[in-house]
Amino acid sequence: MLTVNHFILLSAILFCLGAVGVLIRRNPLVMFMSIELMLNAANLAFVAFSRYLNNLDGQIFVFLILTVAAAEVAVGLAIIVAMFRARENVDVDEVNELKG
Amino acid sequence: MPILVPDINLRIIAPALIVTVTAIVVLLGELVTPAERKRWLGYLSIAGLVVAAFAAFSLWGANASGFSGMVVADNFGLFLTLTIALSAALSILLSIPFIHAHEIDQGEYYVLLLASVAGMIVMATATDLIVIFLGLELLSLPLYILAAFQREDTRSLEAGIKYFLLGAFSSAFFLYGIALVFGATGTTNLAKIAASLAQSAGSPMLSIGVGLLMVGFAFKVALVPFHWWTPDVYDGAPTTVTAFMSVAVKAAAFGAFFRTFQFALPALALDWRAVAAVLAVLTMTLGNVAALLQSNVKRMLAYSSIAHAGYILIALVAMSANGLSSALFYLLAYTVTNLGAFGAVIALSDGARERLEIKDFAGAAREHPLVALALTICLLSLAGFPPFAGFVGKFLIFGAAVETGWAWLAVIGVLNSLVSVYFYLRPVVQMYMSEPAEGWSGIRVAPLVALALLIAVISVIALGVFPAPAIALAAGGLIR
Amino acid sequence: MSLLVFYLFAAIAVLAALGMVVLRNPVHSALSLALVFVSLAAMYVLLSAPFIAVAQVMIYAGAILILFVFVIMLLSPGTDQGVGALKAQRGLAILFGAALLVLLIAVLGGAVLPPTRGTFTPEAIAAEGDTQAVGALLFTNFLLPFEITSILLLVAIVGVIVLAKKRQSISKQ
Amino acid sequence: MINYLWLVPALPLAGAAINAIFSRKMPRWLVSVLGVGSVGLSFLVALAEFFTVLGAGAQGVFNVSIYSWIPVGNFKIDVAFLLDPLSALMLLGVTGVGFLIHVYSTGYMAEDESYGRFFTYLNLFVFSMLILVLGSNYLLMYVGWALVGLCSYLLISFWFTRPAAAAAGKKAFITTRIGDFGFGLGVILIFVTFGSLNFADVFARAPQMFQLGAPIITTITLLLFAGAVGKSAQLPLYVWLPDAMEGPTPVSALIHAATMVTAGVYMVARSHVLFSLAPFSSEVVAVIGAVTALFAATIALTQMDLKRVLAYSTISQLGYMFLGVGVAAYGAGIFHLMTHAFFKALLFLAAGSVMHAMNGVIDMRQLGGLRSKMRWTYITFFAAALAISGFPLFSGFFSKDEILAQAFESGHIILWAIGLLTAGLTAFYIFRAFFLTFHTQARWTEDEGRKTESRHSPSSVVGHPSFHPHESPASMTVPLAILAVLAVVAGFVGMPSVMGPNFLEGFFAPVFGEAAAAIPAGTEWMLIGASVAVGLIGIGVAYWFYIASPEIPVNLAAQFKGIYTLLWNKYYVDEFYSAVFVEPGRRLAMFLWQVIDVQVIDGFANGLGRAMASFSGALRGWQTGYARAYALLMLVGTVIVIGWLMLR
Repeated sequence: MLTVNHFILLSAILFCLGAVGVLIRRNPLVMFMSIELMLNAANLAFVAFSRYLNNLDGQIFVFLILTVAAAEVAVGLAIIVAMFRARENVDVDEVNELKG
Repeated sequence: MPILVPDINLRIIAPALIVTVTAIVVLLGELVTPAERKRWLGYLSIAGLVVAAFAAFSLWGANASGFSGMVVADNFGLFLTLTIALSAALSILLSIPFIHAHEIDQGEYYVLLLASVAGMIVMATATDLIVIFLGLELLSLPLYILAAFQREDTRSLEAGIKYFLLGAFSSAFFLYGIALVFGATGTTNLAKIAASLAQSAGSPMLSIGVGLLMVGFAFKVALVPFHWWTPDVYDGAPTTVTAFMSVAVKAAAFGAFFRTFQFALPALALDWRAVAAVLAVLTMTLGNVAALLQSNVKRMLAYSSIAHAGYILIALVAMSANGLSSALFYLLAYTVTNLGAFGAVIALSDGARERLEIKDFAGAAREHPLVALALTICLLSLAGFPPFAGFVGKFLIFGAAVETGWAWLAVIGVLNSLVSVYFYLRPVVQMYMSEPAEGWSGIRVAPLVALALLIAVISVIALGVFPAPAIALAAGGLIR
Repeated sequence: MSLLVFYLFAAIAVLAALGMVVLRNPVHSALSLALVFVSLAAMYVLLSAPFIAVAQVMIYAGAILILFVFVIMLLSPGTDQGVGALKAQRGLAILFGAALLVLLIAVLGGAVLPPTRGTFTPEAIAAEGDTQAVGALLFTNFLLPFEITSILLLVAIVGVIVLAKKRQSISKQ
Repeated sequence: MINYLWLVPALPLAGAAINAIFSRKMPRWLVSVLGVGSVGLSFLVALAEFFTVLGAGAQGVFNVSIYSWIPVGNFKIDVAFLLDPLSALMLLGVTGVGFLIHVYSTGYMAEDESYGRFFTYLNLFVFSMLILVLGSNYLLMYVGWALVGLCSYLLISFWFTRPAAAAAGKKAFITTRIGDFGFGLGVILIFVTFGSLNFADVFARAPQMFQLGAPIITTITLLLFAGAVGKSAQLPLYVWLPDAMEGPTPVSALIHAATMVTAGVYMVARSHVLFSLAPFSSEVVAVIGAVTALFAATIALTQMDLKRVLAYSTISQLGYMFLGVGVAAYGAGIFHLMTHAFFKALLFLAAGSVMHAMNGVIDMRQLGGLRSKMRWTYITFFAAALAISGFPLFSGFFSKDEILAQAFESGHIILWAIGLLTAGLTAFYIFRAFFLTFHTQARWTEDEGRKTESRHSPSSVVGHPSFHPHESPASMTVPLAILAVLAVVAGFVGMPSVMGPNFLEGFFAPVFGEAAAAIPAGTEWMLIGASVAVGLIGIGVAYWFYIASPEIPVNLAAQFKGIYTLLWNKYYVDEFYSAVFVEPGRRLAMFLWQVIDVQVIDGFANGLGRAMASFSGALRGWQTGYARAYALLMLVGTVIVIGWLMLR
């Protein structure tokens, strides 16, 4: 019997994988992809709750979040490209002029 | 099939709407404005903010809710709206000469700033977690770009990319928290969450959701240990952007923070108040102590803004009507004070060459006595020195904590503000008690900067000496 | 049957996600992510949300990921080499990622949904039509969030232009 | 007249504001007129208010609300002034002595380039002090309390080009903030306990709500006293005051002798209702006061810097005041506060006059024989020295005697004995300073003046390349003369019952209640006799060693250690101590100063600063600049937060 818990556990696993991905990758593009994975995990949770609560709101949220993610990706990639243009390098560990 | 009619009530979102429309008008205006007239776009933006502020005033006491319970126009939200509009207007006054001097005077600067303001107003007046999330994103995205606005400067870009990556990271946590709260209560509407929790006890899933929400808010208002981005981003971003986000983001995010936790989650107060109290202690202490050794004014003010978030969090822990109004007052006081401080820092810069090291301020009092005086007043106010705005704010917050049995938190707050005096006075010592550094001659303070500074300093003094009207306004902040 | 489908796609999703995190080459990561997106779309179908499933494929796999791949191609970054400056980062990241996972599993594994249920049972949605139901809600109760996202998209466009276009004041010099 | 009370603080504030903004564009005379005039007018208004209170007799307590300051819910704090005999007298002292010192400053600071800044700070200080004194609630008092600290800091480091001045300012600020923390906590606790910060409410409720010796009242009073210890430079937080002498001398006189440092005494007296309910706290106040008095007096014996002698003397005299208020002799404490304001301000101003004449030299080893060069300074210093020594019928005689008598009468025999011993030491060290400065042969020459690094305003070094001791201008000597008259006669307002009517006791009745039963005449005379005798012995010993037979200590020193004879030619004062106290005594005094004062207490303050700095450095170490590290730390925080929330 498929229950809501199956889906939430999957979403939890994906969420944590995404979080770890952000932490261990040095390429901002992959870090950002990991963040997208975390958002997707949240989406899965929303849809699962929506289904088992018989409450369509969750699906609407996912639709809205898709849009937000799109906007975020556009902005994020623009910043990453601008940074690449300025320093010909996309290793976030090299970006640490500001500290202390 | 029935005809569905959405619950449209434009009046209650009028302030945000006016700001958005202004942003679009400025965006279109950018196309037809020649390079040497870009400042008019700034004036236009300020005009839009003033109109939005009037709209907010006209809604005072309306206490109306709209868009199927998504937003509300209560005095709490309106007070924050006014604070945000004020901070934006003052920031733009500072920005007009600043972005010209730094050759980044594009109309999009104002568009992004106004869009961010719209997001802040949405966030401060939202009564649904999903709208709060959207407000958060709408305020954040423009700020990511504004932080990186000086594209040619690697520091600005670094600020942008750090802010963006960490901001998106924290947004994911926040969103996951919303999802869990949705699962645990079946709704994202704050009132319905409160109603649901009034009937049944919370579940572990809800606790985790609440924890993640707290992480999201903590990131935005820069609470330890979610504050790491703050010093770096404040340092690297254009100074006017730093000034703007140091105050306005706090106002918006704290608004939603209070609304969510105090209004929707009082049933779980036993749990989150303890966490918040610990975060407040960590935040105040770390912010103040880390600021002690900073040699750069922007970084120092960044750590100071962290510390101030800690003070405001005390008001949330107090979880009372007085706590709420004290937080509002504090946010207003902090807004004018911090903008005054940043305004003075900008006023002391030499065209595109900024003076950001504390030692650069040496002897400023001799060359620019009034700017030095203004900076001194603002720093003293930040330190909670009487009789300025910051003192009254701290008094109100600590008083609210004491009233509700959190005296020990107030004690730590007092201790912290004593420590803070030390670093706030360092620039003052430099300005008044050092021989002037070279290169002061011939620097003139831009009239708009002087105007912003004047407004800020008068407010700082007025809020300190005659705080009663502002306290009365803040006290009307009914949460819905 | 549905349980089998779930486990199949769950396995794909987890493995692909893992692949995205560990594969050195960004392009491989992006392709793994595409696989996660598609398997999630399958999950949405399982959850009686075909509209979201389609949107997921179209927006995430079709638009967002393509953008990622474009940028990867544009920047042609190398693969991640070594642990970099932060020696303990990887170990600690995995440790605390695991801790978070343990916490989440401990709670979510046995989570019970509240008794209050809405009216949108899978049957009701099927009767009305998924897209109609979502659309109707989107333009009534969720009109305001919907409009906010439109502003958000506008802001994103403006932001990207700002970061990409040539500056007038610079060409002036 | 009560309706014009607000003018008293408003006038100096206006002076400060105008000078702050416009002083650079104004001629010097206008700055002076504004600076001095505002305080002068303020003094006149204060005088009128004083007579209003005096005329009202037992009804002389006025609560003047200016406006509602911080109203929150049903709790509100007004900007309100409390005018009663206590504050009226303080008003007179602050504005009166303040005015004289302002006048003096026009001469003393005449050549300083930051003339306008000086008067801005000085006026601001007077304003702050008046708020402290007039405030009718603890919050307003705290405002004044914090502001006077700020002004003190600004004025100590006024000559910031000297590192010592900047360091001293910092030290003063940090040390007093420690005390302020206690005061702040006390205010919070008062608010928690009484639900109000108004003096009237708190003092009305305290006796109803609490028994004698209630722990909460004891805690509150001890916290308040911690603030007083910092502000009034008592053990162990006194270290900042001697260093504060780096500021211009008028500042030393105004802030670090006559007014600000007495704020702690005023606060304890103002809170006497609370202290009366807390016998333990009062005991602590009295003991700390007495011990500080003795301790600081012994240190004063070894000091060579004239201003430092006066600084330790101030600490010692403040100890007397606390001894007074600690044994519930509130009127006596305030009485001594008043007389001390006159004679100590006078001593400082006279010392400043010497510095002015000697081009900044203040080391007594380089002074001497100035009697004939500076007639007015000499005479006025002499009057003040007699006053502080408790010479019969001089002001210090009456006030010190009253404190000692009350201490004795209340059964604190040991504290009385300490006070008596201190009186003898006081007489000795002040006359030692007097003789070394004005009598004995001159130990300065033209050449020495050039070599000496100026301790006066750095700008004046250029102006006076050579040593020409001269009497100071009238703007400086006239205030000296006025203060000298006050230092001589002020004591007669509070004569002991055996000698005449005690006007002050009746005056303070509306505040402190009716005076305790008079001390039996026999005891009274005995006590008077004892203090007079001790004072005269101190003066006599000083005279004997420095004037009558200066060769005695020389011989003694030679006898004890022949090698000292050579050194003696250079520093005969140091050797004199070896002779008189014979090594152990001298060592004790030096030990007190060098080990306890310089190492333990300074070390603690510095150590605290260093600890904070290294803590700060450690925190900065976490701010690595790596976005990924930040993300990791955020994840750690998240795990902790949700783990905690879950496990509860």
